[in-house]
Amino acid sequence: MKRTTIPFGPQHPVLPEPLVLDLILEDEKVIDAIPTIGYIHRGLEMMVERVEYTEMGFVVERICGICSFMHGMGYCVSLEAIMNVEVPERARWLRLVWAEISRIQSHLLWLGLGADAFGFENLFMHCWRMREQILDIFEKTTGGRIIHSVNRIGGVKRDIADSELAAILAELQELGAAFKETARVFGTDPSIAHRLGGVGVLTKADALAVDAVGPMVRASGIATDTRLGGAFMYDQIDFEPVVETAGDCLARVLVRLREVDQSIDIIRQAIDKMPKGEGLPIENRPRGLPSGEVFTRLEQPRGEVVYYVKANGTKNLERFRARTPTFANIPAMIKLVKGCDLADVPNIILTIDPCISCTER
Amino acid sequence: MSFFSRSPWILHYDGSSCNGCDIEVLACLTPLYDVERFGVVNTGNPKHADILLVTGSVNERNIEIVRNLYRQMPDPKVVVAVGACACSGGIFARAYNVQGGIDKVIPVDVYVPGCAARPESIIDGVVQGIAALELKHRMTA
Amino acid sequence: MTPAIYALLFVLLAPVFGGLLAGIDRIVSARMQGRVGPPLLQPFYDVGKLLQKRTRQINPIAEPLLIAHLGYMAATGALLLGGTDLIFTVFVYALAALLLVLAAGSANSPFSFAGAERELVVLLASEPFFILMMVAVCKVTAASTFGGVLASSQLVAVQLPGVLLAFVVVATIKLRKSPFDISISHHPHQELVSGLTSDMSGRLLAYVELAHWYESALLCAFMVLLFNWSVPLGLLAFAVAYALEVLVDNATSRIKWQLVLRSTWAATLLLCGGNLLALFVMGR
Amino acid sequence: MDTTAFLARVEEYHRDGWRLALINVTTVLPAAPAAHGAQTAVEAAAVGAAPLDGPGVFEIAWGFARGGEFKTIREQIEQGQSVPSISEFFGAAFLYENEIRELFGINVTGMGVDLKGQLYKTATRVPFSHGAVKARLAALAASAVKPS
Amino acid sequence: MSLPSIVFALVALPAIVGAILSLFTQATLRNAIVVIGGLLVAAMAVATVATFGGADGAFFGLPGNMALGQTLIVVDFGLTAFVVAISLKHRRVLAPILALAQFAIALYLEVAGRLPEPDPQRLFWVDRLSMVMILVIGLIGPLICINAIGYMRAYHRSSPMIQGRRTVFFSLLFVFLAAMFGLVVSNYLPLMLVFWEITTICSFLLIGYTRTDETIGYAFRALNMNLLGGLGFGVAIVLLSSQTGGLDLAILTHGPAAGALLPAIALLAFAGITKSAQMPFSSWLIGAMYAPSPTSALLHSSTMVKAGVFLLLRLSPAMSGSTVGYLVAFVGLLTFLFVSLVAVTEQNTKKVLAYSTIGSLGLIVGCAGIGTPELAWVGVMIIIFHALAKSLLFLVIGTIEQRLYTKNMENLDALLSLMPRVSALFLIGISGMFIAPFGIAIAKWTAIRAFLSVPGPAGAAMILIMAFGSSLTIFYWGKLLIKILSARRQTDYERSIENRVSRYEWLTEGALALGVIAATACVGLISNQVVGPYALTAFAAAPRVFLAIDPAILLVMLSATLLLPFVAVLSWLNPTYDHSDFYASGRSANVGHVMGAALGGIKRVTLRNYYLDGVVSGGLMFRTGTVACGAVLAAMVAASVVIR
Repeated sequence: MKRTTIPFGPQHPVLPEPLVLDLILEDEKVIDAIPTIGYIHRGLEMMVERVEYTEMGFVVERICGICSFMHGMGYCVSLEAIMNVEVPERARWLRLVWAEISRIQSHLLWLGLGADAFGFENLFMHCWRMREQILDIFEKTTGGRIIHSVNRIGGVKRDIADSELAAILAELQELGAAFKETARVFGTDPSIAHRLGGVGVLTKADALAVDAVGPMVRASGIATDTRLGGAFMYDQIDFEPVVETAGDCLARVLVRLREVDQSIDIIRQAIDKMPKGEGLPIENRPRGLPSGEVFTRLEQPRGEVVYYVKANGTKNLERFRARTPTFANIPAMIKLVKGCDLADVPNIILTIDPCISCTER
Repeated sequence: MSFFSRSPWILHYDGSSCNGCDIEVLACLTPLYDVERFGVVNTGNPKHADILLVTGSVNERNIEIVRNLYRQMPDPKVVVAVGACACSGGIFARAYNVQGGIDKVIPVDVYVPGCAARPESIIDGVVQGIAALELKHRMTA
Repeated sequence: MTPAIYALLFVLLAPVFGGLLAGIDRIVSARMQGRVGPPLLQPFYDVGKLLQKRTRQINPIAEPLLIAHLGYMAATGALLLGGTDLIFTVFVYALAALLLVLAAGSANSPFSFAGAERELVVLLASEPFFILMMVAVCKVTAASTFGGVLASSQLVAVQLPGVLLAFVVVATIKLRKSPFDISISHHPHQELVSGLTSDMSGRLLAYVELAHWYESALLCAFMVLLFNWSVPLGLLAFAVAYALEVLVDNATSRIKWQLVLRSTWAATLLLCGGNLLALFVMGR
Repeated sequence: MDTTAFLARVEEYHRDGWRLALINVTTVLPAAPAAHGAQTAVEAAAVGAAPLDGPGVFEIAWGFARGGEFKTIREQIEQGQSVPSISEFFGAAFLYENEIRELFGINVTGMGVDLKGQLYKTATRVPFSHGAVKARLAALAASAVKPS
Repeated sequence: MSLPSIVFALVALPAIVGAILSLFTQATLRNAIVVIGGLLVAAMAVATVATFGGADGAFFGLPGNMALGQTLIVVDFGLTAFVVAISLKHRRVLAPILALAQFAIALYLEVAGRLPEPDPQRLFWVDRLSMVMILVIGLIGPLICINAIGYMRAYHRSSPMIQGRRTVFFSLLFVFLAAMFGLVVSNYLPLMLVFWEITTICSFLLIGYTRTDETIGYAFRALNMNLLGGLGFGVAIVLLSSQTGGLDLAILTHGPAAGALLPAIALLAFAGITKSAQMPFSSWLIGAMYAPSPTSALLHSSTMVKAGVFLLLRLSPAMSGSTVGYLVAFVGLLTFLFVSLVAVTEQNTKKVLAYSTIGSLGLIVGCAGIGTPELAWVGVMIIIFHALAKSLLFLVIGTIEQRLYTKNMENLDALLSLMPRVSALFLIGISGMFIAPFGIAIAKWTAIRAFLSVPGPAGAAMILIMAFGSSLTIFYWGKLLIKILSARRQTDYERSIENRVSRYEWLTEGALALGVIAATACVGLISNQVVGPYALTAFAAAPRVFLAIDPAILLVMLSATLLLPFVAVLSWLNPTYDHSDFYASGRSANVGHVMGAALGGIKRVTLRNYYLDGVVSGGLMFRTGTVACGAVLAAMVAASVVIR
């Protein structure tokens, strides 16, 4: 029997990135969805052959323009582990602060895109307006809006003055208060509930079966968060992973909404606990050439990222590999898209918070 | 002056960009930059667009897509390469799957530098694109 | 003035009205979103540009269908004001709407086709209301033409509160506003890309836009029918209703076609049908 | 590699509630460039093609995570050998497995979802095969020694 | 020639042609007889109307001293014997019981002498409605017969498994026309019943033409339901036989019926409802879709179902204002609503056409039941325009089916590219069914206006049904239009498809298409000269305006619509015409109708219409409609007895 085929992507306004799906429809019910990626694959991992390890961090930052801080940090942390560098405490705290700010930035960006996908342009605009404030903080403290290049192997390039940290915290808390109103709309608007509630339900069992990560699984009732591992000063922070149980698109939105608040709170704790003062050390330069290998895991806005770095005693790494969260979440997305409505497809794709350039590198 | 300068509709396509320039293109539409003040609309459809904004480089796979989108745009049309990757391939120029800047496939009218390109530069690029559009319109009219 | 002059005025002035309305709409929406928004005359610039642009056609039948769409949309208003039977104008209106569906469907391509099918669904959702509304207006006033209704001493809106409410709901479809903008959206981030107009370019798109302006003016004329005792009051009521539409547009997401159909049919059946039933039972 | 024993271990991880965190492959060239006193691969390649001659191996790591724990199964295979798919236990493995087949040319038997070489569809076919890596390094070396 | 003799000639001519056809098996000769016979019938129909002129009506009897009663019994016996024999052959029980019951009634009336002697000068009645029917039958019927020459040739070529019995087939088509002519000129009810039963038997044989188990099943379903209606007709005659002048249709229906007449009127209406395939008896017409397309064209347009609505329109003045009438109207209107709901979920094109027929007939039934001059006007208008458009549609869909080998409307996409001329005919047919300047839309509009004056909740309910039902028709016709009105590049093979359509089909379908356009252009004339005067005469009403709009507006709209193809051609020939491929997220290929597939390679574009899955269930709607209309029908019969 005849069915409609909708070529969803690579150029499709719902998702600025080139994700490709062939949607096979009856009316608007998705009978089958044939996915593919590869429109954005650059071959970034091969760059280790030509870029020396000291500069590879700049390449790694450009895996993705949304998670660039975390990627840079992950790379430096990996090299620090291989080269046994002790990073000064203040630098570690500063990394945590930036990481959490970047999580807020990413979530706001995503919430806006998600709202636009289900036709709520107003929310999109408001989320992105708030996101600009975060970008201003980044620009003030690192010099870049998108690509920050503030991480170094052994520490960070810049310090943030204590007074400025306090100002940032105040600004974030103010933003958090304003964000409450936006979050209320997401959580209570009936038309949003119609579009997201009960749509794309990933059960707890399914979430485990497809090895999904991040907010995706937390929305399905699994309290997992790489930050709980305690590395990168998170052991000194008091926080609980945000968990929702419904597993639908709405739950995934709610998880991210609450994580914005959570991140602001984590930043507060970090600024509270970090050693204060002018001129504290923020960088320990490593010596020699790296040799050895390491697996590094950390929690990005989209979930757990795993880096593998292998060095063989030369200036060039032998292997760098990043398994990004979206890579782990794509099987879940494919599973959810089958059987939904055409109108649900953007919501399902977006609620996994896809980052295709992360995925394909 | 024709209506082209007052109503430039854009189409954004993400080649193999890292998302950096993409989100800056989107940011242009949002309250802080609000390019709709100049009549700019993000159409999402080549058949409606006057200006093609491409971010990221071309690779084996998306080269056909870029060509197709450009072909589907009705004349007069202008291409703006946004960011280092779209201009030249940028930091990834030598990666095995990157073929280079957008000008490898389609004629580029305006190059917007930056990694990532800042919204101000993108808006500036679009404004220069409008001038090119106006010129092309006058040449064909 | 004779009805023929009203008809002519509609054909000439409705685009101005519709274009300005669209311009105001875009500014108000932008302000609600914390933006400045485009100039007031932006819709005219857009259509002007579209007419100046080269048109790439996907087949030779889309253009005649769109010209007919535009023509019939203008004709609907002209017939309405020109004193033709009210219920008949609804039939012409449906034909005008259908022609847009056919023009989009003729592209035989995925997004246009899906847009056309969705438009057919919203046509199905909205059509009963317009028939019922005209029937109700005719029933209340015992007139069958625009002039007759305006001349009637019966206050239509007072006797048709249900119809008035249902009008506000269903007009959302025709004004292509969220939550019912499923087949074509003023915002690009739609799962159907541009829906109906995905394969139209240049002047074809301009026809669609112009026809939409005529449609806005037509809906305004419908509102005047409901407030038949004073034309300025009818215009004011339309302005209030339109402001409400813009507000709702900015405060809701786009809903799915199933709910569009169910909710508008429910509104039509309960509000409009109930109102009509009351009229018939009371024997007016 | 011992396929049966390998799959038994994978099954054990699956049973014990581990999650597949990644499958990584490293292309190991015949001799590490460092052995020749070179500081970079390019320098090594410039010293002469000799160190790059001979068959290389692929190091494959299946990484599993459970909470904060992380464990790997490591195997080394030679070019042309195949590895079994673990998608029977970890359904999400298909993406990794398609990827390593496309990028490294390692044949994975019994994949859950076979994307038939359409995942990345790279310009350079099998860009991380030993041959491709060697060719890139050689070209890099040639351009490096060329007087500019 | 005098009017009576030309009317007798009109009834006899097709019967004679049918008899001659049954003698010749040679194809060329048969084709010649069909064409010549068909043209003669058409000429005779026109001659009849010309002879009738502008009179209000005329009554006449049989020439000479024919013993009508005995003749009728003999024919009745023959029909009954035939039904019993064929039922025994196929081991069916219900049909012979119904047939025997009806024969028993006839025999009882005749033997017991209960049948009052009819007025010998009032056996036949012709008026404007008869003339409309004669034109519909006499012009459209022969075209269908001629069309069938080409269709059946292709049909037997594409389905070699089916045993060819074309001799019987063509013979039956003409006999059917004869019976219909007889039916529409009868005034004496027992006489009409005989013609009524002949049409039942003819349709039974035509539906079962292919003699497969499936079609035999459908044929018997049609037979059972129509015999049931015939039985109702018979019982009505029994009830009327005791009334003075009761068996005289013109007297029976000259004004609102009351008292003892009502149950008989109700039973006659029941018969009309079965014949016009209203719910709960719709399934027989759907089953009839499995017969060759000319059969469908004939059953749907000029014969069979039209006999049902013809009878109901005749009864309309009698039902006017009564509860029985209202309930009959609701059977029709509810049928219209429910079959429209079913039609939106149907993929089989012929079935969509069938549901549309049932819906249109439902509207006529609705109009007839209320019984006002306006609604009678609407009913006759729908008969005219529906017969033209629907016969065209069935013939066209038959032509398409035999060339594209598909019944599914999903496979008709880009028909305009594949078969442009056939598509044009198809489009005219569909436009005739629902688009504004064309007749049925005008009729629907007038119906809505007329329902406005129906008082009380019934009026509101009728308006609601009209509003929702009309919208549903826009939806299902719109879907079909989208499929046809789409374009793509064809292969050489596809380009040649249309060349295989026979001359017979081109001429007949072309003539019908012209008919649709001409009738639309002349809608004012038809209204003023024929249908309006009929309605006024039938209801003895004062003159009034039926078409509440200047026909010039309709003419302008029609011309504008007909101009569109020329605009398309002009645009195509314009040197600045710039072709572009379609938008497919950047994946379309500039050659052919394909796009890049996700996993490499290319993919044909496939598009499927929406069927409101999950919102409307066709099966459920059909069952609900059947139950609802069954209940209303039962209430109608009960009301006729209880309320009187």
